Amino acid sequence: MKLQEYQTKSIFEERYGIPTVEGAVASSPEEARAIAEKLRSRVAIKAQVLVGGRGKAGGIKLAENPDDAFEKASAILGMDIKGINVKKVLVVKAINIAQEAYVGVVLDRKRKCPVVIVSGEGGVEIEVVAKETPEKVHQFPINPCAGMRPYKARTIIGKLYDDQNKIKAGAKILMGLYKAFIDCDASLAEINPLVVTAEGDVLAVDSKMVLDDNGLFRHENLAALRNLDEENPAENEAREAGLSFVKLDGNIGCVVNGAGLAMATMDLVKHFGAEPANFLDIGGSSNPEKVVTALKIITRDPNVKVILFNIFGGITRCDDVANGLIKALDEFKVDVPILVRLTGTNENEAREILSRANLPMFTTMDKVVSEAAKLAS
Amino acid sequence: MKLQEYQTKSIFEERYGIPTVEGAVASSPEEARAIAEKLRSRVAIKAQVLVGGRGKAGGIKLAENPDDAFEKASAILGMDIKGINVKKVLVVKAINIAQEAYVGVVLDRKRKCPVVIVSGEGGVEIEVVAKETPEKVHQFPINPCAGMRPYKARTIIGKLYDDQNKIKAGAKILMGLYKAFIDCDASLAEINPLVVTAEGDVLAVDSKMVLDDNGLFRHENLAALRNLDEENPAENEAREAGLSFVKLDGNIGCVVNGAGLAMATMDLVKHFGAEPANFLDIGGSSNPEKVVTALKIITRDPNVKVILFNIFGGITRCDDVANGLIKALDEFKVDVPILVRLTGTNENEAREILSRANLPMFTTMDKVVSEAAKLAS
Amino acid sequence: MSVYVDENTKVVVQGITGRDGAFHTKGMLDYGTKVVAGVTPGKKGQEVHGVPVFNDVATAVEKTGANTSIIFVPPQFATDALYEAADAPGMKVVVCVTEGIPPLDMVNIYDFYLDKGVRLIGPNCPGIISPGKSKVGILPGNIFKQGNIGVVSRSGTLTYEVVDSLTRAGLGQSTCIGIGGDQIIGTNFLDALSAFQIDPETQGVVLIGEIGGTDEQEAAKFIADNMDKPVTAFIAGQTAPPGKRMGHAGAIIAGSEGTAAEKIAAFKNVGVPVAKIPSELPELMAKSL
Amino acid sequence: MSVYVDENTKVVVQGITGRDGAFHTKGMLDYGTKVVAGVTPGKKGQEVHGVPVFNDVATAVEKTGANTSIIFVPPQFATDALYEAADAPGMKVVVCVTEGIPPLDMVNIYDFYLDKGVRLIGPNCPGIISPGKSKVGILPGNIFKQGNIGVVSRSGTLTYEVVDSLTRAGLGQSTCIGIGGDQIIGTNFLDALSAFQIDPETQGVVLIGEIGGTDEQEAAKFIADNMDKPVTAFIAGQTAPPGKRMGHAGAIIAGSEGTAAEKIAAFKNVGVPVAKIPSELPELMAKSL
Repeated sequence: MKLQEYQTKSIFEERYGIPTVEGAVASSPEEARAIAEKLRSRVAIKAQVLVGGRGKAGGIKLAENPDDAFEKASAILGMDIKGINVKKVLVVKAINIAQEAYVGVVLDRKRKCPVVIVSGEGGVEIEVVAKETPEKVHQFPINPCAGMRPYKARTIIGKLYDDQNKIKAGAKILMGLYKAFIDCDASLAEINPLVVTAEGDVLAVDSKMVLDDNGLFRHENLAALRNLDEENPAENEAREAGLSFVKLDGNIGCVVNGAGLAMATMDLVKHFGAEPANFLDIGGSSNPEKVVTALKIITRDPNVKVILFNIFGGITRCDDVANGLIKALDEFKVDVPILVRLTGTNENEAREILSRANLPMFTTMDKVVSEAAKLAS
Repeated sequence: MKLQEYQTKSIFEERYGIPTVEGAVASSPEEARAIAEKLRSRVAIKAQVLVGGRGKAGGIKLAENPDDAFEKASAILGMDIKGINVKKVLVVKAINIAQEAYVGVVLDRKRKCPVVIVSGEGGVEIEVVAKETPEKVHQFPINPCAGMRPYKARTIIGKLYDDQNKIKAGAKILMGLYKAFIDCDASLAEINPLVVTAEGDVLAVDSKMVLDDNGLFRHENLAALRNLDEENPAENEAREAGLSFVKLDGNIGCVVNGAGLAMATMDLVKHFGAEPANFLDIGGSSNPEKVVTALKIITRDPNVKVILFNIFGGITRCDDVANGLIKALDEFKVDVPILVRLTGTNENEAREILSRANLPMFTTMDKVVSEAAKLAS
Repeated sequence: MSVYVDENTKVVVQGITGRDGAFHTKGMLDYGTKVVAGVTPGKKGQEVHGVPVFNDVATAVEKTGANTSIIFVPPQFATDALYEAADAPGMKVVVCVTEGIPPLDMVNIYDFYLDKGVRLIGPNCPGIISPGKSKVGILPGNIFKQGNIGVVSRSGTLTYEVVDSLTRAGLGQSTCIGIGGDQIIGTNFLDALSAFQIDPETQGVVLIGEIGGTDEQEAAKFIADNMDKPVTAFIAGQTAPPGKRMGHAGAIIAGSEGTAAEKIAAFKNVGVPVAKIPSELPELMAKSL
Repeated sequence: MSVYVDENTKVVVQGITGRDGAFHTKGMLDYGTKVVAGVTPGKKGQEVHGVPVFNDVATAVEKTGANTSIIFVPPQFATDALYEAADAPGMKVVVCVTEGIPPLDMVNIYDFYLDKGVRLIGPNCPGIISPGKSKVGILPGNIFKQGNIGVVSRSGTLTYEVVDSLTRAGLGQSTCIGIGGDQIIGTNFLDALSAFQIDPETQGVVLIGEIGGTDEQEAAKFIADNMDKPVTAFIAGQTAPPGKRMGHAGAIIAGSEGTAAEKIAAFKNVGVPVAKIPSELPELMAKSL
């Protein structure tokens, strides 16, 4: 789950003592003007959206005075950035940047520990720096039991600065950032850019945190920060029902159990010359209600011409899926053909249940997908 | 540094959620009566002293009502328990004990990790239980990185109780106790007895914590709880000067650098038929002021007939010690003979410095100690 | 022989009294697995499908000689269950089926297991089966057949799909390991491949990967450097749009790394045949043997 | 040969700009120890007795090839310095002189060192010397003489006392190790004894113990089971009153364990002669050789 910049900024500042740029969030031009008045300074107005590249899209503007802040906020609020409507702006003091750097903490699946990434190239996408000038990106795996020790923070920040005061200030920020990463069960905690101002202060100018969904159950206060209005409503609904759903542009609705099989099913759809309308993993331990929700979401997509079920039972029981399918058909009308391939745990019970619905049944993945591709073309 | 029961009780209860017996501390019989009135119950009046065996010494009494609490508190306050004058009593509700157990956390120097000790024999000294019935004492080393996991706490407390609710309650208490041990840099955190009441509640009835002196620098609030009035004033003064001092009953004052050499010096004093007046380690990195304080403390003891210096310089510089000795002799008069053996780092400078004081100088430990023994007899 | 589990495997089921735990205990018993104990705190003395339930793993192991655990407890309690399993004296293998464990917990747990010398499979995995000997997991036993192909996969149901087609093609399996799709897992491709390489019963290996991470690229290098048994592969997610999360935490395309194309190229570069669609795998495998 | 430090030892001094750090750097240089670097954060570019100062240990090691560290920083910063030392690639031995480190920090540090494979001596110890080759510590070099006696001791100054008498009696030393008197220490009697047992230069060992703990009892058992070189011992604190703290955290008598009488009995039981007073040791040792 991604947090908005203003949310991360306040977590970093208030809970982890990371100095950030003074400012506040606004939902209207009037609020933006009021904040600018309070700051008594030139300000930067920054669109609060969860997609990258907002700067290039015109989502960040400088304002000279409160009236200008009103104007610029008016221009940004309501703007569309990569399909997201801007509803909030962050209004912060404009600062004099002397030096920009990157500092982030991620989890490394290979080394199986948190890794700190720093680069003297800040303010740009770190992936681009890593690709074009890998020698400018430094990685430091952190021993999880020892944690972020002061010497380690100083050594890491020493890659960015020579001046001892800046190293001290930067190390303190890194220790806070690492603590935030661990405390919040984050999968990414990032400051980009970490700025040295003309006055010599070290500040987090943009703060970003992505929380791991698996950790949210123990962070109620963080889970409550979810930015629902920026998410696809269907994807929200799916997540709440315990489904993993991604909307795509094709016309074959897919209901599959397991992420790997779901991806392989999409691959097979393309292999047979068609396009999937979605990725949908009903997960393990599926109960009939999940299937009902899945069908509701898929049938709402007007592009969908055919729906295919590809279920290989393991922890998912085929009879649960069959019961869900029957229940859905009882609850609402489905106008497109439904092709079903069910095999594995409780397969026979499922065939029994489905026999009354008179749906076309298939035994192999190749057959159900090729038939669906035929129907959709 | 030992904490008083009432201090530990409030730390356990307020910071670590460990249920204890309701009550408060009193410094006068009036206060004890007021607490008893508030508790509306029979109460136990418990002397607050840092020595063991206060129960046997009459330092714990039951009181039937507030007036009785006044009487009993009057009897206990001012009482002498193993040389300690009782200045405070803890007044708590009297409870109906169904079962008593022991649970403690200590640091194990051999296994190099915290170890939880539990026993179904509570309310008595665990050392005695361990000696007489070792099979009744269970030890569980704790992996410091994993910490006290719930399963571990349940497994440990499962040695005490069969009932699932009691195991749950006890496991929660143990998790709190372990956290207190770690957070406070304790060398011992102990509940004895851990009680199951007649009503089925699990409670800490006596709480004890010993803090490691090396950890105190990062626990200002805990360091402030030191119970100075129960400590030997000379030992306090020594500690504040950075000396390690223990008062003993003999007549040879010893000034030594290093605990091992200090103990060996005492052994040698006895070997030559005399008795040391003290253990005193002036420590490493000694500055002259430490030596001045050391002499002040030793000369205050009227039993002392002779003072011997046994210094083998390493990190301690002999010249520092010599300077301190000269400074002390300048500041105050010492009526007893001072025998000096100095060797090691900056030994020659020290001899130079001491030459003007005309003190008897020795080259070996055997000689200085045997001479001191002779003078003291 | 076979890998990690065999006829000497004695299983304790953590979370045996839950819906999934009880259901798959029956599945394992029906398959012939020696399920000797179950654990649910506070349920000591109960029985589930005839299997005695204990309050804790240490006692279950002590009383029954279990050497392998399978974990079905919900994610909030799974971290604790994982520690408990590895801490029981005599434990050799732990299979964690639970999905949704915070990855930072797994970081510490991974080190704990290394320290204890206990083999962890998963989490978020379907388990492991040595057909005809022992099934420790939720895999549908009927699709497996004893034989000489080792199967290792990041996926669950896609594995069944592949195994089903192998069995239909007459290619039985020595051991099939679902390593799970999470970011931090106990047993990875390299562990499984080196185990298959030294297992006398295994003659060839099918590897099923997916987008995200670089585990497959490392597997390709390992195969080139250390294996003489034939390996064939399939990679799921060839058509996944970049940046879209596809269910597994592992199935994220991070920057330029982790695409199916890269992984397929890595295998082909070292002479490992890669199937275009899952149903091609049996023929590719048969040809390599 | 010799144990842990020798002519190939290259030392970095952590806390070199402090009073003690600077003083003992000179002492080590005067003795002939190869002190190649110092570390104090923020003092890069300075020199102390001609030794260049760096901001961090990793850089100091990288630039100078140091393989051994000695730590003089105050206890509030010593925990960090200990982690930093072991984390520097190429570090082999770390000597921690600092007194007053919280023992719970040492619990985690001990595991960190095990993990990294770095030998820790101390904390709260006088260091180590292989006479004529290298001194890494605060021991007064002039009392030592190269020879064939290994010395291991929990004490500091008492060690000097004993070594001085050994040297006067013509018994030179291969290596002398002050393991420190704290509760949790890196190198204990067993480590040192097994190193002396395999060191060709060492012909006999003097062990200096004290009250508290059971390290001496374990050493006695180890000697009986694993050593054929002669060992003689002295135990300080024979007259210490029970329960009184005698300076070292380790020097506490805990219940019935850890008395000098027990320790002396443990040694005598396995045929290790124990000196009544320190000055007896040289003769006892000479007789055993």
